[in-house]
Amino acid sequence: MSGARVPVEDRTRFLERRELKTTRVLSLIGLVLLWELLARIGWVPRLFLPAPSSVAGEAVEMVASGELFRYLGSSLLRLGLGFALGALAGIVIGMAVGIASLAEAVVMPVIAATFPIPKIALLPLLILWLGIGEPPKVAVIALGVFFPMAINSFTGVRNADPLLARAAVSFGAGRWSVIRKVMLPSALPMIFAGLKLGAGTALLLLVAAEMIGAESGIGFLILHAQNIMETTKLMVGIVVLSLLGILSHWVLTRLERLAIPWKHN
Amino acid sequence: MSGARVPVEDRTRFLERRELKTTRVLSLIGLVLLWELLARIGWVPRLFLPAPSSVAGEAVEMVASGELFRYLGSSLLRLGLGFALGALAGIVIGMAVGIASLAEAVVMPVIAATFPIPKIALLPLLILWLGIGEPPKVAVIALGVFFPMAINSFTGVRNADPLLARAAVSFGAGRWSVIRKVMLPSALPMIFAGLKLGAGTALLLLVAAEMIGAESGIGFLILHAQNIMETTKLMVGIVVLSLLGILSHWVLTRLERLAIPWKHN
Amino acid sequence: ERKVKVGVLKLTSSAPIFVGVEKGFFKAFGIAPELVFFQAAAPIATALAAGQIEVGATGLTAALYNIVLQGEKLWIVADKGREWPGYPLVGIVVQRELWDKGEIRSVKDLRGKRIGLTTLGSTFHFHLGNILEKEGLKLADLKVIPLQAMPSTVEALKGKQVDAIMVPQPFPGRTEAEGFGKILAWAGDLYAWQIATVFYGKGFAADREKAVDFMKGYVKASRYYHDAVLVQKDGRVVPGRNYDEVVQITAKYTGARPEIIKIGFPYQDRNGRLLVPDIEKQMTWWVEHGFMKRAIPLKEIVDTSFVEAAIQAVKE
Amino acid sequence: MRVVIERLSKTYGDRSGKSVEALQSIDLGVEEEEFLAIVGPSGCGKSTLLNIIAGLLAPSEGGVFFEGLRDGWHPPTAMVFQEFALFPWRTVLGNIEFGLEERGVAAEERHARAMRLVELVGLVGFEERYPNQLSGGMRQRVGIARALAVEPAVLLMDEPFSALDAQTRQLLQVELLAIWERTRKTILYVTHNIQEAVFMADRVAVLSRRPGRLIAIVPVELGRPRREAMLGDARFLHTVDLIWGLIKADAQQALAEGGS
Amino acid sequence: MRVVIERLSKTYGDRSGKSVEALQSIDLGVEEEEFLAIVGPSGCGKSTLLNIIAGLLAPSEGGVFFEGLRDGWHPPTAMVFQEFALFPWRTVLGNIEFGLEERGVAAEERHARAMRLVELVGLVGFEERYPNQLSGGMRQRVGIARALAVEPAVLLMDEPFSALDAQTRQLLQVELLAIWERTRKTILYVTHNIQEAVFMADRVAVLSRRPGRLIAIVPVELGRPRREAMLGDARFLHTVDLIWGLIKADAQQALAEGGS
Ligand SMILES: Nc1ncnc2c1ncn2[C@@H]1O[C@H](COP(=O)(O)OP(=O)(O)OP(=O)(O)O)[C@@H](O)[C@H]1O
Ligand SMILES: Nc1ncnc2c1ncn2[C@@H]1O[C@H](COP(=O)(O)OP(=O)(O)OP(=O)(O)O)[C@@H](O)[C@H]1O
Ligand SMILES: [Mg+2]
Ligand SMILES: [Mg+2]
Repeated sequence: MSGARVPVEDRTRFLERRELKTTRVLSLIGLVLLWELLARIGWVPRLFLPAPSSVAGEAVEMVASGELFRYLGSSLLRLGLGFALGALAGIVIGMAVGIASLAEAVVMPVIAATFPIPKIALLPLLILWLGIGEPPKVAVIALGVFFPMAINSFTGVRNADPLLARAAVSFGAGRWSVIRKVMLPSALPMIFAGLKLGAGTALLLLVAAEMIGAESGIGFLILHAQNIMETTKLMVGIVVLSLLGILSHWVLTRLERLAIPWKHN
Repeated sequence: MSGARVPVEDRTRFLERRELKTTRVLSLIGLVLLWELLARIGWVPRLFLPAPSSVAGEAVEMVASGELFRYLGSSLLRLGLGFALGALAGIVIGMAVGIASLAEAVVMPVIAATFPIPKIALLPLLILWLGIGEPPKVAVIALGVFFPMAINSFTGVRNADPLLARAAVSFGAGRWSVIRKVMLPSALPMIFAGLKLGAGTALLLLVAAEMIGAESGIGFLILHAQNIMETTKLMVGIVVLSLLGILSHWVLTRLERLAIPWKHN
Repeated sequence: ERKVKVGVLKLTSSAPIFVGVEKGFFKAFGIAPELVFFQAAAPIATALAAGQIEVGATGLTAALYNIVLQGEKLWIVADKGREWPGYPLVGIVVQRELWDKGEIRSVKDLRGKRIGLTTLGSTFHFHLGNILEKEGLKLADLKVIPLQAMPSTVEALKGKQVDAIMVPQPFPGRTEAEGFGKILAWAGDLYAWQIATVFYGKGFAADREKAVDFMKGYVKASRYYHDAVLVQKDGRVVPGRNYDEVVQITAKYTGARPEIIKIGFPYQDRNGRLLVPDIEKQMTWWVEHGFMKRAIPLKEIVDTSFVEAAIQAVKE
Repeated sequence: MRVVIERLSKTYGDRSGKSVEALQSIDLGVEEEEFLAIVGPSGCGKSTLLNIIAGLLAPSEGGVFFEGLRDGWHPPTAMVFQEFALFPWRTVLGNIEFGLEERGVAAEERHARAMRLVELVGLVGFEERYPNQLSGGMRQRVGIARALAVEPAVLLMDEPFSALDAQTRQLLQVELLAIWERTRKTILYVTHNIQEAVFMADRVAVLSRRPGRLIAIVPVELGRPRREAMLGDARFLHTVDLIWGLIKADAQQALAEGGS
Repeated sequence: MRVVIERLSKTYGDRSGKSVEALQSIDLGVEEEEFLAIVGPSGCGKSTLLNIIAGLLAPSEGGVFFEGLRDGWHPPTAMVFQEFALFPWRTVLGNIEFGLEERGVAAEERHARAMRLVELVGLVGFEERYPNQLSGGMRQRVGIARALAVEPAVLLMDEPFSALDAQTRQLLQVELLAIWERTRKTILYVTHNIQEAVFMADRVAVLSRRPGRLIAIVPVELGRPRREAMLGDARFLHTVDLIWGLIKADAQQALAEGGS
């Protein structure tokens, strides 16, 4: 027998997914170190990018004075409510539009037309209709969350395997059953992508939301700090947003795993 | 033979997709009529929501004077470039992160952390690093497009059928081939959802992008009209954004159909 | 010709600069200003600190002082707008209904009310505080609600979300015209102060000759502007010889309609001189109210030598 | 319940204008309580036919009628799909329970019935597995169990045992016949195994190559219940040969000409 | 090229801790140019075994070796997947060309070779169709053509003809044997049809019910080329009976015990 004896190796290893939890943490630590470095070598003036160490100092002060928690409290409420409303509306409308051609023809052009309207141009109308209390703030966030949710849910439903929908119908499933038992689970990965985008967008829009008559909140903190050029405070606000971003991403990734067990075993 | 003679009907008809082109157009006309009505009955003040008729008048004037086309021209360049850069970066990084666990562990936390940073808080750094010409404007748009693209591409790759990836590997496909020939086509529906979101976001961010050093552009028009309280001009700007939104959505839907022929026959 | 990048807002308040460019006053001194337009005041200060522009012309806000406090040098060198008695610029507008009911007829009546303005730490905020103090009130005696943008602020008054607002022209007039607002007072009548100035970046200020030459053009433009649109007789503006020209130049640069521009030009010193003591007072006030950590010695932020040198050099 | 197929044709359209004629003017009556097997070359339209009967596809011409439908529940059919069509997000048990859920069967009874079927198809121990954790044959058995669970008036089976080994297949054939003899439902059974068709069915419908036309309906003259021994019966062999002869020429031509 | 399987075991893990032992200590050498059939009950690990040999799955213990690998191209295997695993975004032709692309075959030759295979599997006229426009059997034939196209040193076939009607199946069996006799590649052929296994193979490996163990390797004492007439040959029938006997008890037990 000529030729060599070659062991067969699993060539799909590169498709495997590992968790690499420490790498994740290291990556964030690296980010902070990079930032500190940038600040230290004086490449960027303190005014534009205060060092993490000084931001941390400011944050400690703001925690000690209770200011930060007060701000966080009022923002979390707005974020939570806005996110929930926007996500729910986005999923419901996105899925409806995905399944019904008529709904699609009526709603999609409206979505495409209203999506690009800048939030700040809407503020006067929101004030007129919703006042300057919590409702317009929640509305700004909900609006922002709505679009990615709707478009992703729509795409998810549209790309559900038609064979499975037909299988469901063959067993007597009506429109509603098909939506709940076929379209929804099929669309779940996209819905979760939408939720991740929505969570980021909600945080992003906190500043716009808290432009209206807010006296506290992380968005207010950022706006105010920027207005008076208190960059260290500004960075405290941004770091809080970032941490909330990481947190929400992590929570959604966990939830996704629970909600889609058939892909994660 | 007792019982009735019942014809079998296609019970999957509700799953069918019709085009309903006229409904689409009617929907938009309805939207404009609703707006006109709202303005006419005085539910919204003229000052903040001028009637479509007067907006149309102003638009005609701006077209006649060439102003609108000049604005459109400078914005389209920024939009196009920003969109292209952001989308490309989003697809490349999103897919890389989707396939390689290490990339995922390093990049995803950074994406989650930077996504919620409001663009206006970034303006100082952008000015410092990129100046006040076109680069920071393009960068603002590219940044906005990047996140939905990256998260959707990531999700698309993650949800590719592992059986097909394994089939490709069995025929000698390496990592790169698998990405191009399996992951990319699998992710296309999500990538297109990302592009639609990205297009909307790009338009949305035009205002933020043209805050600095812009002398023309639709975002500039909106901002400036708001500053000088020319609400009719402001609405012209918003209507242009809306039209661009509809146009881009339509173009992307067409492109999607061309790019995913196997789902549309 | 030496190029100078000048950051300005595309608003009537920048009219003197527009006049200087359009009439060739800068050019006469070998300066070619390159206007860079901004849609908000904050980025002008940032761009100046980042060295992206050399001269800035905008409102005097806490932000500017804080930039200097954080180590980026820039200089306040000339006047670019003041609140001045007889020149309606920023107005305090109350709800028509409250006025009619007699609930608010003077600044004193604002106690316990809700007042909307754009941002905390803005010129309006400072101004409101000072007016209140003059009337024996404190900021804490009423509720200040920041609404960021002018339209939002006006809309909040209309929607009765706030009892009064503090906004610049042309908004006060419009609220009256639409019938939901009543101008309680013009801020300038209650309290004169330095609202906007011209700034020099560190590098530009160091290039003394160029900086003075720029200022020469600016002084000339100021005088031209002042004589055309600011001269008053018996409390009314008497249009100067070049009134229409200045209106037209302003319209050209801002895109605003002439009738709106004519509602009023902001007052500014004929020679571009600063109200230096007021600047010190402002800093003290910001520090007191927590918007600045400490005051900056005047000589580290104000430099009147450019404008003085220019006034000397430019003959009438 | 009778299933009457009248002048049924189906042409698949295509955006690009190419179209495939899958079925051509099929006339066929399936009697009450009949076990009808359908055989025919690959691509002749067997799956298409079952899909139309199940109400999952609109015919181009003609139609299908149910005669003598008694109980109110719609649809009266259940289908074993050629591609299995399991719901990936449901466990084995969840898949089997699907049809029962749609019929509003209470949770407990659902579970009990599903468990009985899990046993029947030999999947005890895999109740909580998802389809992607099963082998091909195991998946197919879940599909069979799902259709049997609803006890439909008409059972449509599209190559239900194709992924099973000979032994399991034989066991399940016997089980299916036993169920059928007990419950006497109408069964339409697509298979590519002529022996199987003859062994199981009352009649065998033979389709031509695409576009599928009905070449013949061959009655099977074997008694019930069928037993393994009958596989050597002369009538059995004769019927198999007859059917084989019918499709042989047709199929050979099909392969030679390709899909043209 | 020889394929040597040594003490190969595979246990599928599961996050929830449940695990399934699919293969248990398999020792098997597949000779150069050998046609080896593998039979065994549903769920016994046949697909698992082929996947490991193809390098698509890591074994839990033991390993697989290629001996006497001559040409440089990796992988030396090509696989016909039980679930077809066609690329939905590629046409029939595109699917068949895939492996050739990966081997860097020039476009023209690729096309020519793919067209020849389209003809071989009887899909002329469907070259530009997407998989979702094909019938089950047509899809399976595309999968076969895709694997044949690369002319691998080792061909792994997982129930390649299961979705084909008897006639098409027979034609393709003959074609496969002809190709094998011409090119003399090593073939591992999983089937659930014992007759087919014996008719096609040099040896038949019989696996036990899950966890799959190698019960026996039965050599087939029939000459080459195989002809239809041999189906009546006493040696043929004897071998079939032998294998049938081997797995019968085992399989029956498997079904009775379910998956426990
Ligand atoms: N969705 C579709 N679009 C276009 N053509 C289709 C579609 N489905 C089936 N066809 C075509 O219709 C014909 C009949 O297909 P069908 O699936 O009914 O065949 P079949 O008899 O079930 O074959 P097999 O035994 O291979 O499963 C085939 O030629 C196929 O190409
Ligand atoms: N991805 C997986 N995760 C968990 N268990 C699996 C997985 N794939 C297969 N199994 C289990 O491994 C065993 C063997 O599966 P395999 O697919 O190899 O069987 P097979 O012999 O090909 O069966 P069939 O003839 O039904 O295709 C089965 O019990 C199956 O449940
Ligand atoms: Mg079929
Ligand atoms: Mg298998």
